Amino acid sequence: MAWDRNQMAERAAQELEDGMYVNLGIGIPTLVANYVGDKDITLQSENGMLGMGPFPYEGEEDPDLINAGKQTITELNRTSYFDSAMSFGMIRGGKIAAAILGAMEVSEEGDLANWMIPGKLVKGMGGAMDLVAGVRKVIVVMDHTNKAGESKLLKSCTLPLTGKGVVNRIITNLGVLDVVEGGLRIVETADGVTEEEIRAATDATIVT
Amino acid sequence: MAWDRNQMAERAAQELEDGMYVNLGIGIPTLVANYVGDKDITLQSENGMLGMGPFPYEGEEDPDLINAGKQTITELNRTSYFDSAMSFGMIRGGKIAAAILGAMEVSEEGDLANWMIPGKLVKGMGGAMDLVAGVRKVIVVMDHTNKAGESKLLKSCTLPLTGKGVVNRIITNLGVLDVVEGGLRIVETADGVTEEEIRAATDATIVT
Amino acid sequence: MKKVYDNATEALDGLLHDGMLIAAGGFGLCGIPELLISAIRDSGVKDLTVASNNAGVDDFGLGLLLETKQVKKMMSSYVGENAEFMRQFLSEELELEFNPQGTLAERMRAGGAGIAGFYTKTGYGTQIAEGKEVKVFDGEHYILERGIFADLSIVKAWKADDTGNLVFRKTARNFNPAAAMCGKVCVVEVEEIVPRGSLDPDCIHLPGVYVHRLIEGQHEKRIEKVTTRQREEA
Amino acid sequence: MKKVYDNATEALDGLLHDGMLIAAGGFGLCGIPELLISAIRDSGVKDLTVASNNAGVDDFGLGLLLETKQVKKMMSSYVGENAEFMRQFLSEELELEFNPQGTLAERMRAGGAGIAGFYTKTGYGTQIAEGKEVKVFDGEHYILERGIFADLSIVKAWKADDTGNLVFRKTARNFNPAAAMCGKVCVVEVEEIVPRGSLDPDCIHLPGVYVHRLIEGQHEKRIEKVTTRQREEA
Repeated sequence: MAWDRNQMAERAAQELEDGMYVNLGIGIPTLVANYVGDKDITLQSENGMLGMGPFPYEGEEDPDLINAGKQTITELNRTSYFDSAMSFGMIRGGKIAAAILGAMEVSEEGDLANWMIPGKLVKGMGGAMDLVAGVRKVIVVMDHTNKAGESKLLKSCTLPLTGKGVVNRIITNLGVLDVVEGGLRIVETADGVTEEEIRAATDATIVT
Repeated sequence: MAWDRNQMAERAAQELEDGMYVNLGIGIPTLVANYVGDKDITLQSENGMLGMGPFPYEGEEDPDLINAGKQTITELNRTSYFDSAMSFGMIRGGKIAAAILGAMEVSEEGDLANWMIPGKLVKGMGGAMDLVAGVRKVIVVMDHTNKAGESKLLKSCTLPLTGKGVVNRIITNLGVLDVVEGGLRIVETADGVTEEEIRAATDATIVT
Repeated sequence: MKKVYDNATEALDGLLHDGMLIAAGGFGLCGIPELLISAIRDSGVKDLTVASNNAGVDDFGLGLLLETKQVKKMMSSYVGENAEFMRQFLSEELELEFNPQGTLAERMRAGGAGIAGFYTKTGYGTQIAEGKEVKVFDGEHYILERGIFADLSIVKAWKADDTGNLVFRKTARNFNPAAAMCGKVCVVEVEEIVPRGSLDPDCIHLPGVYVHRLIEGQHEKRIEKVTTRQREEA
Repeated sequence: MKKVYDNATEALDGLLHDGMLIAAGGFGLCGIPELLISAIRDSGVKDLTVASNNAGVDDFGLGLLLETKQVKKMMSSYVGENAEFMRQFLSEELELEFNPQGTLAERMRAGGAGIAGFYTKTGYGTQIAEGKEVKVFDGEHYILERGIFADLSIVKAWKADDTGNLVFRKTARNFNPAAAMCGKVCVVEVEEIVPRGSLDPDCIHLPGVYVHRLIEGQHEKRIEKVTTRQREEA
């Protein structure tokens, strides 16, 4: 029984500690906000906001208040707004404790690819290159394999990189892996998943 | 009859045009503000203010409101405050139209020295190096000669430089000179002062 | 010195020429200079290079200038949500210089602050770093990025006084201050021009020294993705 | 995560060590972290390097740490108005690294923004440029200046909420935001801690992410040069 999207998000939320300022990427990472519980977490939206609140009630959407995924959001009583230069200043300057991001591929050396598939799909890196270069801890949350059943944890990435040697921890539907000297180390397996199943689904070197 | 301090300031004020943002240094340059008349001039104080007003009335001094010379001042209805990084960003970025500064020495190539006399006097450059490197026009206002009667307009400066090739125009008690190809050019003489008197009091090359 | 103009066309008069570099504020459709963009489209100026985080959507924001093929090159971090942008890029009708979002913001600020170049870790070891100088500081690799010096900045703010002091609102601030700083000339559109002295001088986000021309106008302020939550029943 | 401490001594507990680099906000005696400076003096920590625009006056501000010889080196733009500072420098008791004022502010901001170095025209051709890399961009000479990464930032703001969001007042803002950014740890003193939600989120000058510890206290706020004008008679 691998984890589903919500269980992955719940597991990722365990990475967050009281008092942290955190940036959550689009997709599963966004769900992490639902699982922080009592912890005092401040969410950064890299388009210029700290203290991101939940979606607004219908009819209360404000076109001047969106997150980095362009969704309408709300503010909290701790919220501050600032411009993009300051926003990425705090990201590059290491003031943001952690980023939780999705990925297309991660290599055993912590390389991350998540911004384009040459000739097919071009999203752009947005703020991801700055985030992985700047925040103190980079946590990737993604499915362990792609739709074709191929491992997304590779010996080396095949797609253009977002960052080189930047990923610290990977949370997949099968478990949790850390980037360590020589490859990836299995930290935890999802309920009912064995280390052997993770090894079988992983192209990257697993070290013990 | 050479110009006195106030006449030099009055002459310097003629350099200012409607709509300009201007930085005035300490000493005679500060007096320039008294002679702008109807012109719409906004004064910058490089410690973080645009729209510097006059000194406060007695009893209305505010310790949080000083100019770059540490004097108490007031605000106007156009005033804005900002931090030192932004303040010098606008200076280096060429947003300030002109700086009017005092000097110890100016060379015929537009070099400026006004921040220290080795072994004797150390003031520090403060914001002067940034101003002369960044603003669009640098105007020096100073006496033509020092207390020993020696020219302050030199072939080359003897004191540590504030900026190299940065001065555009020099207003002294004897007249107005521009830094041009090959030396200084006399633009104007003070009332009753002859070009010959200026030449005699000037060590720098005078070109015609 | 009158900074206030009647409308976008007048405010841009004499400033547009083919092949120019324009820096635009805004993020997605939030805080974009929509009136100035429309006036630029109507002017017919072409071969533009536009530095902007993204290009709006197909039929709003900078997407309007892509639709009319007035843009030769974009300097952006993000293409997503604009099908025409991606199509023109993939078919090589449009040049695209990818900039990481923070690098783009910092490059604009740098240009406006007289910083010709700076060293950042962002993008080291990626294709963004190709052809750029790499330097090691304290054992870490940094790449050299250049300041952007634009011919024109187009900016959207919330309020201004007639000296051009600007206030932005919530996340509509985004790239606007940095874009404003890096232009030789900066034209700003606001929702309201207020009397001098009615803005708190401690809360002016961008001082008037950065602003050359100014218009007030009606803004559509379209929302790209409306997301809401259910109201709990009492 | 409690950021609010009872007093300056407690707020600095565990953060001070001999030989450390401290970045201090303030300009002259305006906006200086006077409570933290006194607590640092009382701690007896020594061989400090202090990055600060100037050093206050002989008996107030950073002048207090010069008086006790706790400072080994200053990184400053201005010595004037502090006779003891000039005396210690000229007698070589004190190391002094002159930084143009704007370069100092930008170096602090750069350190806080993950920028290892930047190219500025300021100081080219002067003794400030000695030993620094020179690069030509678009025909102009620029020198390479490095970001400052301090062990500790000491900062004075006007108001804060308990999450550390800061508001400054008038020209007391000066170097405080940049100094706050460049420290591994940033300790702030304010005149008033206000409830969450009472600061306008659009007017927060420095977000709480930059602030690690916070105290409220009474400030002397001495004026260096009182200058006034005559009240016109009615």
